[in-house]
Amino acid sequence: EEALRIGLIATYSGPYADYGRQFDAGVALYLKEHGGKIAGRKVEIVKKDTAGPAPDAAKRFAQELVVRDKVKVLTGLDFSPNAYAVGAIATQAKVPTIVMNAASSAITSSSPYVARLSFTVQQVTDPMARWMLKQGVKEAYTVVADYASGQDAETAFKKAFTAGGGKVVGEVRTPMSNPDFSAYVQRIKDGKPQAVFFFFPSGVMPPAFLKVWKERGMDEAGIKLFATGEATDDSFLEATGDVALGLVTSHHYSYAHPSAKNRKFVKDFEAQFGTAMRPNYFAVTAYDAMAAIDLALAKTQGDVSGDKIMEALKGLAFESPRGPVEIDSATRDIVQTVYIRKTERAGGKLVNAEFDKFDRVKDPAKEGS
Amino acid sequence: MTGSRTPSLRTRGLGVRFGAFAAVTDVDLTLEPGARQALIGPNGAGKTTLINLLTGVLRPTSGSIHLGDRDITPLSCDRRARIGLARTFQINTLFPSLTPLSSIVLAICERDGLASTWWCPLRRMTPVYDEAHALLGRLKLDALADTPVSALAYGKQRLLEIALAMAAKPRILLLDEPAAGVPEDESGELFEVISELPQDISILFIEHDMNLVFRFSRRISVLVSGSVLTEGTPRDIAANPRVREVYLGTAGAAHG
Amino acid sequence: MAEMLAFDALSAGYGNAVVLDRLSFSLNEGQSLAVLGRNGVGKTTLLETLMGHTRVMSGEIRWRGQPITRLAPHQRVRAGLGWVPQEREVFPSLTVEENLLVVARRGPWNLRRVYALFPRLQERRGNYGNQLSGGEQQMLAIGRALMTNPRLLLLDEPMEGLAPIIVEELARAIRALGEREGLACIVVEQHPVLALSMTNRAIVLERGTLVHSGDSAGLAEDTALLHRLLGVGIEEDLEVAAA
Amino acid sequence: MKALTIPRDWLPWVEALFWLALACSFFLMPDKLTLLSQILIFGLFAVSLDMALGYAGILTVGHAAFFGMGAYAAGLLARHGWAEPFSGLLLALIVCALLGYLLSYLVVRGADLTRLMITIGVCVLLAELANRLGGITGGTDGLQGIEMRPVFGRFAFDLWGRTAFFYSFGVVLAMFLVVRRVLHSPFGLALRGIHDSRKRMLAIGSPVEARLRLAYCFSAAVAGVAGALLAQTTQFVGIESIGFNRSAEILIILVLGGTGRLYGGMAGAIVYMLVHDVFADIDPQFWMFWLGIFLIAAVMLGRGGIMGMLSRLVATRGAK
Amino acid sequence: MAIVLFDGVAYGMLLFLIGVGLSITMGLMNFVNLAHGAFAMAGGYAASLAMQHWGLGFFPALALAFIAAAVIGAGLEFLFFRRLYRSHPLDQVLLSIGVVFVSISVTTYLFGPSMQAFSLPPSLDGRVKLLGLELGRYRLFLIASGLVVLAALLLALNKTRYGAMVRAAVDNQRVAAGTGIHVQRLFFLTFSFGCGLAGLGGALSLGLLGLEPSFALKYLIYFLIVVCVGGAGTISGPFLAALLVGIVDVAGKYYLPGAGAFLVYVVMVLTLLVRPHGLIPRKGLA
Ligand SMILES: Nc1ncnc2c1ncn2[C@@H]1O[C@H](COP(=O)(O)OP(=O)(O)OP(=O)(O)O)[C@@H](O)[C@H]1O
Ligand SMILES: Nc1ncnc2c1ncn2[C@@H]1O[C@H](COP(=O)(O)OP(=O)(O)OP(=O)(O)O)[C@@H](O)[C@H]1O
Ligand SMILES: CC(C)C[C@H](N)C(=O)O
Ligand SMILES: [Mg+2]
Ligand SMILES: [Mg+2]
Repeated sequence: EEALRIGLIATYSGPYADYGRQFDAGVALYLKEHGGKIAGRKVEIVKKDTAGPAPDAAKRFAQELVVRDKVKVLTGLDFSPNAYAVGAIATQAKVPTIVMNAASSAITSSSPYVARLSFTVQQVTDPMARWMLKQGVKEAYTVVADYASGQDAETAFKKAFTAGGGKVVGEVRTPMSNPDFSAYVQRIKDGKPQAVFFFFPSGVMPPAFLKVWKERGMDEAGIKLFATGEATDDSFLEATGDVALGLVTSHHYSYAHPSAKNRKFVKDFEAQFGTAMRPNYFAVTAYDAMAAIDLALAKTQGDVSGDKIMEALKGLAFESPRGPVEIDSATRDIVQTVYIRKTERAGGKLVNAEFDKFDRVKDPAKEGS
Repeated sequence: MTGSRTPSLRTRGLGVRFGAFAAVTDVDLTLEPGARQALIGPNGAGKTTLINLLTGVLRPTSGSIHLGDRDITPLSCDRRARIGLARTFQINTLFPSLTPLSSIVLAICERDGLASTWWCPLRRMTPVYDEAHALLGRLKLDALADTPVSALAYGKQRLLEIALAMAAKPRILLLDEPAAGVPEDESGELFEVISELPQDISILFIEHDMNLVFRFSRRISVLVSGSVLTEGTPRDIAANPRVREVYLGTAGAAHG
Repeated sequence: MAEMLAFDALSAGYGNAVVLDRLSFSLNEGQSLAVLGRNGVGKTTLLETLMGHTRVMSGEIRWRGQPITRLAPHQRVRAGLGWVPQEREVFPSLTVEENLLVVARRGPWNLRRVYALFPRLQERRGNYGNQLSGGEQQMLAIGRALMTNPRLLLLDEPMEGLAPIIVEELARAIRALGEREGLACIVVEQHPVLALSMTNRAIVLERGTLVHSGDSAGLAEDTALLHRLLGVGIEEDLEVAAA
Repeated sequence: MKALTIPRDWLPWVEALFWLALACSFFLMPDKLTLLSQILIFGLFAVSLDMALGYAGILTVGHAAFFGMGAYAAGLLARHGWAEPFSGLLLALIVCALLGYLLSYLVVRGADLTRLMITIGVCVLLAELANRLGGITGGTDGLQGIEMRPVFGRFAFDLWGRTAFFYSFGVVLAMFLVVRRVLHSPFGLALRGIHDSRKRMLAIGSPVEARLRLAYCFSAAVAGVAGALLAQTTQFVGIESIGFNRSAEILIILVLGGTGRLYGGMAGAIVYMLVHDVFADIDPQFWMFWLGIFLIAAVMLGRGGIMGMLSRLVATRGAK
Repeated sequence: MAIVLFDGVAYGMLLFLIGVGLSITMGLMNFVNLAHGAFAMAGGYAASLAMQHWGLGFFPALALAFIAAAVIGAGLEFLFFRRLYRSHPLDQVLLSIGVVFVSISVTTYLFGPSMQAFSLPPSLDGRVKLLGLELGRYRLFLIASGLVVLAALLLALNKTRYGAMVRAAVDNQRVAAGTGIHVQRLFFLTFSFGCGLAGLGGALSLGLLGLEPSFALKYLIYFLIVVCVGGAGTISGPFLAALLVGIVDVAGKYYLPGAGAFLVYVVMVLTLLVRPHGLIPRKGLA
């Protein structure tokens, strides 16, 4: 029988090469566990590298994958612009597209053939704001990276925080290339807010920010710090080092998630790829994306037509290493648990230890709209 | 010379300083129409600097320059060139990657205001090419018309310097050591060509070769330490003991 | 007398173009040479070849008994060649003094002596290379070559752009150097009479080949030959040099 | 190495052959049409850069400012209801010509490094502006929701990229012919003159700065058209279109092809993007390594890029 | 506010330290060396790995970073760069970009795409009270290092014949060789030295910037700003430019956080419009 071809558009090279590596690992792990097959068919993954945000290339790859490589499903998609650009092809070619990361809310609304298994920025930000309120935080200062996701985080935070009676006392957007955060941190220090919420994409920005935070003695000054889970991305956590200790973050996945399913996932992952690389939220979504395709094809009984698969994906619910997940049948976006975690040292490793959670969180940006 | 004609080019109290160093001070220079005037003086006297002032490469720190009745002091280099002031450079300043032919074509186009034409192909401009060929022929460069300038021997490049200046059909021609590096027989010919230019063109040339200076100039200005030491006919200059002392040495003897 | 420099059937040029065509001549210790010829015959190329800046296709150059055809330019300077390039090519981003000091090598020539030869340079010692008049650059190029304390000075049209009075002084100085200190030179000149008056021997080139080789004095005397070789109307020139 | 010599009269035929071959790639690589369109578009972009860099001698690493501006102009026009393709191109052309003319006042003065930094600065500032005006441009998420009307009202942009290919081919060829004409005009010669010696140009009475401003304005307009083409054929505008990285990439493409040679931009785009595509397909993680080696090899083997190498292999002879 | 000024100066020093090598290879030697970041990265990796795996102290690691980058620079100079000194700057762009691509892939291959862990030695961690201000020790250390490097370079390049020889050889290689300068060796040493400085800067930046394979390209604009705004070919120019950028950036972000990324570039463009040859133009270039 002919192999089932899946197109994986991601970043394999350049500054964000880690994303593609995590995707690959998640996909490979799922396939290995299932004997290289999905719904009884051998699977062939065709990879395309966008080397970062590059919508024109992403769109070209999607088109080639559909027209030339005859893939039945498109997936990957770490950056939102890439996902938006691919969405148009998905609509035109009626190819189901499963977003493995891109976190801009409107991606799923842009095409009926797109479903998302990752998260939206708003989805993880909103619980953080609510949790902070619960802890008695009344005033917060926001710091976000100045790009679409950062702006989304800022808006979502402000909305949830003020709705719950909190007050945003200051906000700042930092440029994407910003080697030194001393000015921003100093400004916060002089403003003495009760707490700070920040959103930075995972990578070099969070550690740079945290280093200055520590250097300025912000904790001693009594200013509390909160963030979304990108700040303590498991991929970068060890390299970030002790400056991350004690930071409270909200996210949908931690490698230290204490469920049986996750323990097995991590164990298998380490067996396969060693301990140098930790599975992070990219890997788990990639793993889940395969599971979703598998389950959907089981529902359609192997029918790979786009409409059938999309129909099958809607309302699909299953147990992921991160906990229970479900694809909202109306929005094709994910519904999942968002955890509140604290960075701790356990067994000599830095981990995000979960200690509180919000169940069945939908993308708040689409609520009521 | 009839005093009634307005001079072509006239400077008043012209001077320029480089920091504390006054390279040219208070120069009043007059160039009559049809002049064949030499500018001589010791090395570093300020001759090239003076030409740079006249052509607008340098801005004077004092004084003014008039072309006919017009004060051209504030005009830029290229404006001055377009109203008829052409020059050659002491150190070759050519278009190394063009050929002599296209260099001249370019100069003619700029002169005729064609060089901003972007819609018409060059090769349709036959009259320009004909003129360029004729000019190259006059300077015996026609055989090299299509050799890249960078591969020309030094002497040929000197000739091209002059050809470029002549292509502009100037009213005033300023030549900075035009014959430097040109062999003697050819430098003679070169100056013949120059002196045969229409009589309404005024020529000022710098030259250290006294044979040429005394043969071709009708008037000589001597510049020393940035100011005019004296001015006069070749005979006067050759006889001037100060000039001999600071510049000519014994070289003027033959022309005395 | 011992041979100082010899070209042995040397062909050289740029890229694929042959400019010097199987050129042979030799020069004895202490002798000076005038290289004459019209524009573009390869005089500069000869000097550049001697300095190692062209492509040698065949033949050999011997300097004091050793073949130097394959030596790098800076090694030739160390072996005793001092070069004054035709277009002066002083270093624009160095001051006059730096231009001189940067190439200085041990020997009788030093800053003081160069300044004594060209007082004008001392006056302008703080100017950068591109803030000099043409003639000052020429002086600097010569001074710079002297600072390398060569045994053989290669002068490519050294008098170009110099005031007559300086030309006289310089010609006298070079002659004196040869006589008193044994500093030989090869002079390329457009003014044959001047060049011949400064040298012992002369060669005339035509399109890269040797068409005459002999005594400078003899050639200077033979007006007809000069005229035939170079086409120069030399009468006036003679007067200049003789004066 | 002996150069192959061809008579100069043949050159136009060689050029025609080149374009014919490009057109034929439609049949030779039918499933790579989108890549081919993008090669054409980047080729045009590189040619526009060549006008500024290779001909006018303005060292710029900020040309994506115009490419991106053209893309946004065409994208926004389509997005706001006027989705006819050619009017988008025209708008991009006009907007970028104006922008280019304005910016030329900053750029034509000064030395090479100054221009380099000013162009980078302006480009980064525009990119930052596009990011700030997220409400209009979509910020880093990109400008979505562009739906172009069919070309000539007949040929809709299809999934296979056929219409996109022919549309791009036609527009790129037309623009290229205009550029070619400009560079073969007296104005083009003046640019080469300025490139060689600004001082001499001034001395023959050339208003050098005005010439350069015009060239820069031309170049900006062509870059804008290229950007608009990309926006229209992908029906999306990413903020990357206007950034420093794209400026740098196009510079690499042009230099690889050879500057100041008219076909350098096209040759560079073809080679760079095909090589990139092949390497990235073979090795999605480390194609950069092979591409790097390729670039190093290209410089070591032949200076002056691909066209430089070609011109050493193939000489022309005959009348002018 | 003094602390803002201090932070700005410290940040400027960092920019100076990682950019100054480029003012040697590009400013002084006129080689458009866009691979500067790759050499800085090499130094950074050398230092960070040596500290992690060999337990080397921070200061010996700095020396190692210099040496490692210089050796790599020397090797590449010997293989590639020396063949292009006289080429068109754009060929140099292509070569150095090729080197950057390769260096990014190689580091990704060897050390993975993600960030290197690094922690400061205790002696440089934390703050000290000085003149009533709480100053970061590491920032103080950066300022001191910057001043030392500045002084050393000024002495080496302006007061010795070496600097003049480099300038002469850059002005005119043919004539420099023809007047006895061993251009090839001179360039080899100078280029390696510039790369070594880059490596040192890369290692010194570890305390503030994250080190990952894209380091090679990420800060390129900053290096270029420092060298070009400062004035290519001088040392004090880039120093001033780095300080200017550092102070403008930090103060701008403190007082006008909304201006964000705009400020530095606006200031850069304005500075260049006012001083087209940089803050301290190199002498002798018309
Ligand atoms: N930019 C500058 N800065 C400082 N001094 C300068 C500059 N340009 C020229 N000078 C000096 O000005 C003086 C006049 O130079 P100029 O070139 O006019 O001399 P010249 O009369 O043409 O001499 P020559 O006959 O040698 O060509 C020289 O002493 C020179 O050193
Ligand atoms: N870089 C070069 N590339 C190619 N050909 C060259 C190059 N330089 C010189 N030539 C050619 O070599 C020949 C000899 O030139 P050379 O400069 O040696 O002549 P010359 O006798 O010194 O002339 P001049 O009296 O004009 O200085 C000329 O025909 C010239 O065109
Ligand atoms: C990988 C992340 C930086 C991607 C980002 N959240 C986006 O959606 O564009
Ligand atoms: Mg002069
Ligand atoms: Mg010569």
